[in-house]
Amino acid sequence: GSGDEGAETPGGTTAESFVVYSARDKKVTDFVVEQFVAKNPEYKGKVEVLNMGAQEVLERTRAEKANPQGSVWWGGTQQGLSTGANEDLLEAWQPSFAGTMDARYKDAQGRWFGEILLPEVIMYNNKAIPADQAPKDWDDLIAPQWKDKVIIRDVPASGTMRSIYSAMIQRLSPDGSNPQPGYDWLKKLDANTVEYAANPTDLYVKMSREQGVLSAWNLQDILLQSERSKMPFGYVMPASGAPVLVDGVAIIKGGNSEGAKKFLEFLFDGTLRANLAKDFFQIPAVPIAEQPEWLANLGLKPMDVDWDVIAKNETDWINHWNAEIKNKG
Amino acid sequence: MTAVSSTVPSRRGEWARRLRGGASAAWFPYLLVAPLVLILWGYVVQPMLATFAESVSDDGTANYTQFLTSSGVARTSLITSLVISAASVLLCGVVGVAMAFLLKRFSFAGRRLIEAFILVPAALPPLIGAISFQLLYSEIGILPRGLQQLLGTAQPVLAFDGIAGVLVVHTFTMYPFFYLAASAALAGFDPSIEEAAYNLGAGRIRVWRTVLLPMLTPALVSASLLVFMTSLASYTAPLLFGVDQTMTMQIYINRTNGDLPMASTYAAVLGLVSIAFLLLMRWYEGRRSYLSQSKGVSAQRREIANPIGRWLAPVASVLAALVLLAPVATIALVAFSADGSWTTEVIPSAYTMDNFVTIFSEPRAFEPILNSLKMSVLATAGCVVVGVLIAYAVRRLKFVGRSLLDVGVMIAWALPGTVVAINLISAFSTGNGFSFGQALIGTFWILPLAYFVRFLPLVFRASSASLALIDPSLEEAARNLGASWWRAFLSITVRLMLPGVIVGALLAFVHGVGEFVASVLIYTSSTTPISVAINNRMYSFEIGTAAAYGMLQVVLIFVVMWFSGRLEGGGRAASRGAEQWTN
Amino acid sequence: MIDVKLESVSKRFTRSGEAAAVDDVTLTIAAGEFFTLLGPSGCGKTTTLRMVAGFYFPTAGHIHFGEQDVTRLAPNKRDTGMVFQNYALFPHMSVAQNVAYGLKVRKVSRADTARRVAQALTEVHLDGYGTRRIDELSGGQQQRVALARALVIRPRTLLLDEPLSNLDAKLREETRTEIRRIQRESGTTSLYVTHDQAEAMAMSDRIAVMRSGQVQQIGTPREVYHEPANAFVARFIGRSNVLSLPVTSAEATRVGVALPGGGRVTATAPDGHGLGEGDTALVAARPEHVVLVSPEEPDAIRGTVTGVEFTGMATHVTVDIGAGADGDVTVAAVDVPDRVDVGDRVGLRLPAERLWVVRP
Amino acid sequence: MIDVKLESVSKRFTRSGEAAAVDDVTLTIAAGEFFTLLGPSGCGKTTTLRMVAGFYFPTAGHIHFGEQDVTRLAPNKRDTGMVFQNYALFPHMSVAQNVAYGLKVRKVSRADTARRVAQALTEVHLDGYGTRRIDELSGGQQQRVALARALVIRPRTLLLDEPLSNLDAKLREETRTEIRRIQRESGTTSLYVTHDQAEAMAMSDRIAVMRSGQVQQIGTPREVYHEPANAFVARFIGRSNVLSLPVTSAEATRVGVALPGGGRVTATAPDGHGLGEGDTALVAARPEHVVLVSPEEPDAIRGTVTGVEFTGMATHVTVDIGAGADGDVTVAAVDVPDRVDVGDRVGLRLPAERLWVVRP
Ligand SMILES: Nc1ncnc2c1ncn2[C@@H]1O[C@H](COP(=O)(O)OP(=O)(O)OP(=O)(O)O)[C@@H](O)[C@H]1O
Ligand SMILES: Nc1ncnc2c1ncn2[C@@H]1O[C@H](COP(=O)(O)OP(=O)(O)OP(=O)(O)O)[C@@H](O)[C@H]1O
Ligand SMILES: [Mg+2]
Ligand SMILES: [Mg+2]
Repeated sequence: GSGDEGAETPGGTTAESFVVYSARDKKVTDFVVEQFVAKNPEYKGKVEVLNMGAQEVLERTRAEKANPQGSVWWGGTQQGLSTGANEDLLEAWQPSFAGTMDARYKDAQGRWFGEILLPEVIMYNNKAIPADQAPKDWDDLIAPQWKDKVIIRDVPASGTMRSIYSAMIQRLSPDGSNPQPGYDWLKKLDANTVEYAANPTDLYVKMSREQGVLSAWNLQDILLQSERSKMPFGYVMPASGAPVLVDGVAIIKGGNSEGAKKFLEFLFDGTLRANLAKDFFQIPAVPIAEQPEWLANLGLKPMDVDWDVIAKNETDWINHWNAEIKNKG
Repeated sequence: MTAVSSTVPSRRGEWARRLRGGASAAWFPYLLVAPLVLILWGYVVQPMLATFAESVSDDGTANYTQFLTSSGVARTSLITSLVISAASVLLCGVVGVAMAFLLKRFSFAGRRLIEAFILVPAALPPLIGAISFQLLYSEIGILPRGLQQLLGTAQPVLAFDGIAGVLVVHTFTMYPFFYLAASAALAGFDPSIEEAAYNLGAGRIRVWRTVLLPMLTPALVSASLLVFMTSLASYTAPLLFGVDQTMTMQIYINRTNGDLPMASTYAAVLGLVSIAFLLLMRWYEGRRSYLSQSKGVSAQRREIANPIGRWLAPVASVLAALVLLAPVATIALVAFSADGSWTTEVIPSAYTMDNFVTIFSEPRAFEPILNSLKMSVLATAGCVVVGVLIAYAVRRLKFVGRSLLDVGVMIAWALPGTVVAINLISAFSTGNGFSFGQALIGTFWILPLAYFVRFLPLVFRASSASLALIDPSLEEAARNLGASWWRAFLSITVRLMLPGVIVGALLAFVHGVGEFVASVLIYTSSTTPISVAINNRMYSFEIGTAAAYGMLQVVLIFVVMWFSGRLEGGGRAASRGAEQWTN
Repeated sequence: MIDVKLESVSKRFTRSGEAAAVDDVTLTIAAGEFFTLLGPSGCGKTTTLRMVAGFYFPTAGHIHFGEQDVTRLAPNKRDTGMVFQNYALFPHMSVAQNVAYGLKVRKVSRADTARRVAQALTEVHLDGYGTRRIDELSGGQQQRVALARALVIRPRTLLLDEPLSNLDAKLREETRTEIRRIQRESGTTSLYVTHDQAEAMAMSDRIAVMRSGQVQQIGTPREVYHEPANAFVARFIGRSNVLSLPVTSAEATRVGVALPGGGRVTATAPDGHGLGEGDTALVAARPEHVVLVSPEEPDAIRGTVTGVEFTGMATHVTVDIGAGADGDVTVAAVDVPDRVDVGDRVGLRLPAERLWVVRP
Repeated sequence: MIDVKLESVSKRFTRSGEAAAVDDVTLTIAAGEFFTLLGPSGCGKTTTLRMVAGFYFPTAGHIHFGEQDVTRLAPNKRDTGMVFQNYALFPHMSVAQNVAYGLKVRKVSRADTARRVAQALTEVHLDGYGTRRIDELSGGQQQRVALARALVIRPRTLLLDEPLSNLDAKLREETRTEIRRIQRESGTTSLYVTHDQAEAMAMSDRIAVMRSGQVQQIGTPREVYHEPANAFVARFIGRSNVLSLPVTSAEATRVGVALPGGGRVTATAPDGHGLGEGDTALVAARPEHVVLVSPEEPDAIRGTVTGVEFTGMATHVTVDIGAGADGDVTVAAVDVPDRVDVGDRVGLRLPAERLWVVRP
């Protein structure tokens, strides 16, 4: 209920400075901004990064619609970005890197672009389970032997988990018309689940302290945790494939789009991407020249997921799971 | 009744006379309240109405009918939330009042220190605080695991989970509402009333039940309101303990689902429930008077002979303090333990200073702390000025719409922080009259403003409770001696309210320093508060450094508590209760 | 010169079904006058005082200070000094700070304040108590602080609500002399409430006797005492024996009545008493005027002693004179024959020149 | 039978440099006795009462109830009913609930409670006020509630701290009769504090006069009034004229003194007064015994009237008798010659049989 006279307010577009709303780790943003400024000295001190959760980026962008404060939305799920796009929060454009990007990873109208790919894999505690005994595929997770060994980051409030669970349903019903087999599968998973974790941190703590030893989680974080924080985590690329989520970037309508465009162009710079892949285990959504070792050996097997079907049904499915399946298996 | 009507003078004469009434005139309350109402309307009520409007935007009241159907999530959530809130009020009441009794009625070595510690649980940083509870009491917690090892059982012992876990967290973090309110009231209590009850043969317990507790009603009502509303709007605890059928969880889930009208519906219902509870409490409190009618000022000296009491009190207080400090100790453990060194062990196996080195070696490490300090102090100052005035207006002045004013203030506390922040953004993303035509979004001022709106109820409630125990004839005496209303208000009424005001200000300050959910939506890089800084660490699972940051926050709050304890100690009338219980 | 004027002032508390606490009271107090409100507990004295001070607004009627209508004037603009019945001392200030408050408000210089506070404390016999906390004082000491606080500002109007009730007789007397001295010296108009009738008699220029919110009589102490307007006033002020006696003769200001013992006396009656032969007159006699005589004395009223009460200065003897009259008669005598005891038969004589016919 | 015994009880507040509030007080009160503490404001009466009630512990000394040492017994186990000087009513309860509190504690049945509460309220003239809130009562009404609350439980010991100070004379008299009746009927031992000396005289079996925490004299009202132990008691109880006069002759219980006017009288003296010729004796005379005579009368003490005070029952005339003596003499007279006015020369006669030599 506001914005009567907002058109005249200059807002944040004065000079060239711009604000980035980022759901990326602060280490990543600091690193990237440093490089960006080094390359574009005129932006020294003009790039402001605010770190927050992906959901909060959406909330904030939405709330500020009348007078946008941010220029770049850096880090968000496909669903989140689509929501933003549909609410007319994002600016459509055609960057130079768009051409090399798989159409699945970007918005058709150019309102958002995938930055990194997040394969969702099976995570296990490698102190508790030897690598050879870890489950090999999704269906292994529902085996009775893992009763009370699984910990799941609670689903409804997590974009990642919603995608994984929806993918599990859609896997068994390609057109999404009959979710029942998927529900049954999730019910069995629920039976094996000892606890739902409140947030990623909670998940890591509970995994490391062995309240449960198995989970489904994204590859990047598993690698980061085990390498950086010395967590006892290992991963298994599921035999039937990993749902690959796209995590993207966008330009916020009404912000400083000039600086924002420059920044995004830089974000897809080849060397930068290589560095990010090496140091932060990011899988870029665009092809890059030099892949670090881990990426080259990854053997990523994407699961064939129809995100359109999921987008149509996700709310219903997850609501059903929340009401009828969770803690009832 | 037959009103005696005198000759009606001319209209002008009548007005002139009315205007001359000054602070005791009928129009005075409106004059005093008008700016407050404007502030509330602009900053609180209008945005809340927007929420309501949104909740009925899509399909009318259909969203609301969901709360009436017995099977739906909506209704279960509502009931779960209500149960949790009611239980939290009870538990916090018991713990808080008991602590107040121990610490304010007995004096023993170290009492001061414990008093300074006692607010720390309320000051636990979000997320890291909640996690510390998990590390303590949940299935992976130190306590259950320790017991498991001790007793050699297969499963962790006494692990809290679900609603029980939520209640534990609520009790720990919210009992200070009761503790502070009750101790301020106990200190200002007319001791002769208690003596009269003993004299009539009532035993200690009976005196508590029939005289002290009822006389503490304003304080307890104030604390109950705050605890009830906080529990209702509590998010992290249900999240961590996996109780997802609560109102706040549903708000979050619906927002994630993109069902904004439904989320607003939940928020509106939350508000309505809180208002209903508020009105109920107002009615309950209003039934009786709590103002001592004693002549003169009673001697504060009371003496106890009971040696058990003398020994029991310190022992019990120290035990309680240990339990209360356990979460802080847990954070300290994490802060000093090496990353990855603590997995299945009961307590960490390796210790290090690295986490502190990490934060201090950062160039702008202290900035978030200073930011939080600055913004909280600003907001608290605003809360004190406005809160005290509203408390006075609502309690002492007679005017139409007193209850509405009360509700208007409290509503900001009843709603989840996210909702408040989003409302503020909508209200101030462009300039309007309340911001002097400035767009506050993206400026420094939006954060203190948000804190002000959110924490005003804390100061208001605490002040109001202490005002209920102050004899209005003291202010009359001052006016009679020639003091203007302002002077009498400041030098007498506010001075006597001070214990309550300090309590409110402390609560506001502490909550300001810890505020996260609203801050994260409106902060800018130059106003990054400490909570966001901690959260950024948590986000990248640098739990050690996050805990180290958390420790800094705890220390900051502890220092403030210590000094405010001093401050209060200076105000003799207020806190001289305890010393005199021992001869 | 009229200084304070109450014009048909009424005050009704919202409690439904209650009579007005103050009911159509009209009073005028001259400048410098010492005016006392007397009346039974709960008759509306405090309420009246509070309206004059400005803490209550009259439900009806007007209050004037001199020419100015102050009915709704703010209390701090009235320049009244009030001693509250419950003291209303500031608990967070020391004794001296309490007393100094009004001076500070008036921006009296620091040195002057100190001097005047010290003097005021001396006046109420509290020298040396300046640094005490209020709760370290006895009840009477607190009352004296309240008094000093009101006196020290030398207000235009003093409002004293039982300011001496918790003091001992000795101190009360000294203090009332002090109050009167200050009041006379500074020509302060004073409105005084007391329960002590001797005090009211001794201090007041005029007295208003109230009952259930209404004024019964206004007059000088002697008028109120010796010429009570009605039986209530007669009974209320001092101890009075009010007897209903048959009228035997009636003149303009004298009424003859028949005594129970058989005698006949002529009592003074107010103008327009309207009594005639055969009516019953209410005749008031003060105990100190009733004389205890031998029951054998002719025309004496005979009765049985039902109570003997030693009050120091006098001894009160209560005598039951039988069903025919209103019951008991009290005799106050400085020197009571030691043999008088409960149960004794005694005779009483009523002195004609001290009998007063009162309205019912 | 001794019911309450205070043995060398002292109470010292921690304030440094202060004298003890109660200093080595020893008293015994018999069962059923009505015992009054009298003394100037701040002399330690309330403190003594509070020690008996158990709210203060004596700094030294012991308190016994019968055989039991209660010095440190909890207040609720003492079965005392106290009327607090400041009332200490429960503001969150109605009038009736206040009065019923002690009965509820004693588990009196509901019906009985209702009956007794109603009766107690009637005794203090508050019928119909049961449902009122405390803050809707006048000061005197509050005091009566406090009184009813203490009386209704019929305690073993009644402690009354100025329970009638805010009541008008009429009501005070009625209420004190009521208190005495209840006290006699139930044989309650009572410890009473009052500032009203007439009240103390009228009600008490025995009186203890205190000063600065110390007991000056204990005795029946007549003893204290007519045979004061020292000048302080003489001056404090009632109005007394204490003159220092030269001794002209001395016997065991009689001392002759020279009057300022030239005459000579013989006054009663206490045993072992130790006075001899040439010493100065303090001689006390009550105003009501001093007779106002013409200044021409031989041997009259001559002086100038400095004050005339009408108190209703009597008129007090203060006469300055010159530098030679202690200053003023007060005469109380029921019928003062109307011509006596300030400045008049008058004569005084002291009646030998009413003079009493007191210790300094
Ligand atoms: N809490 C206290 N701290 C220090 N001194 C005190 C305290 N209470 C009373 N006193 C002092 O002790 C003395 C006795 O007080 P107490 O209340 O017993 O007097 P009292 O005889 O009841 O007087 P009053 O007739 O005025 O009520 C007084 O001088 C008083 O100032
Ligand atoms: N706030 C109130 N609400 C309702 N009734 C009240 C209130 N205050 C006083 N009254 C009633 O008004 C009447 C007059 O009260 P007021 O205090 O003027 O009496 P008072 O003459 O001062 O008596 P006292 O001598 O006992 O102090 C009393 O009957 C009292 O009960
Ligand atoms: Mg009164
Ligand atoms: Mg006292």
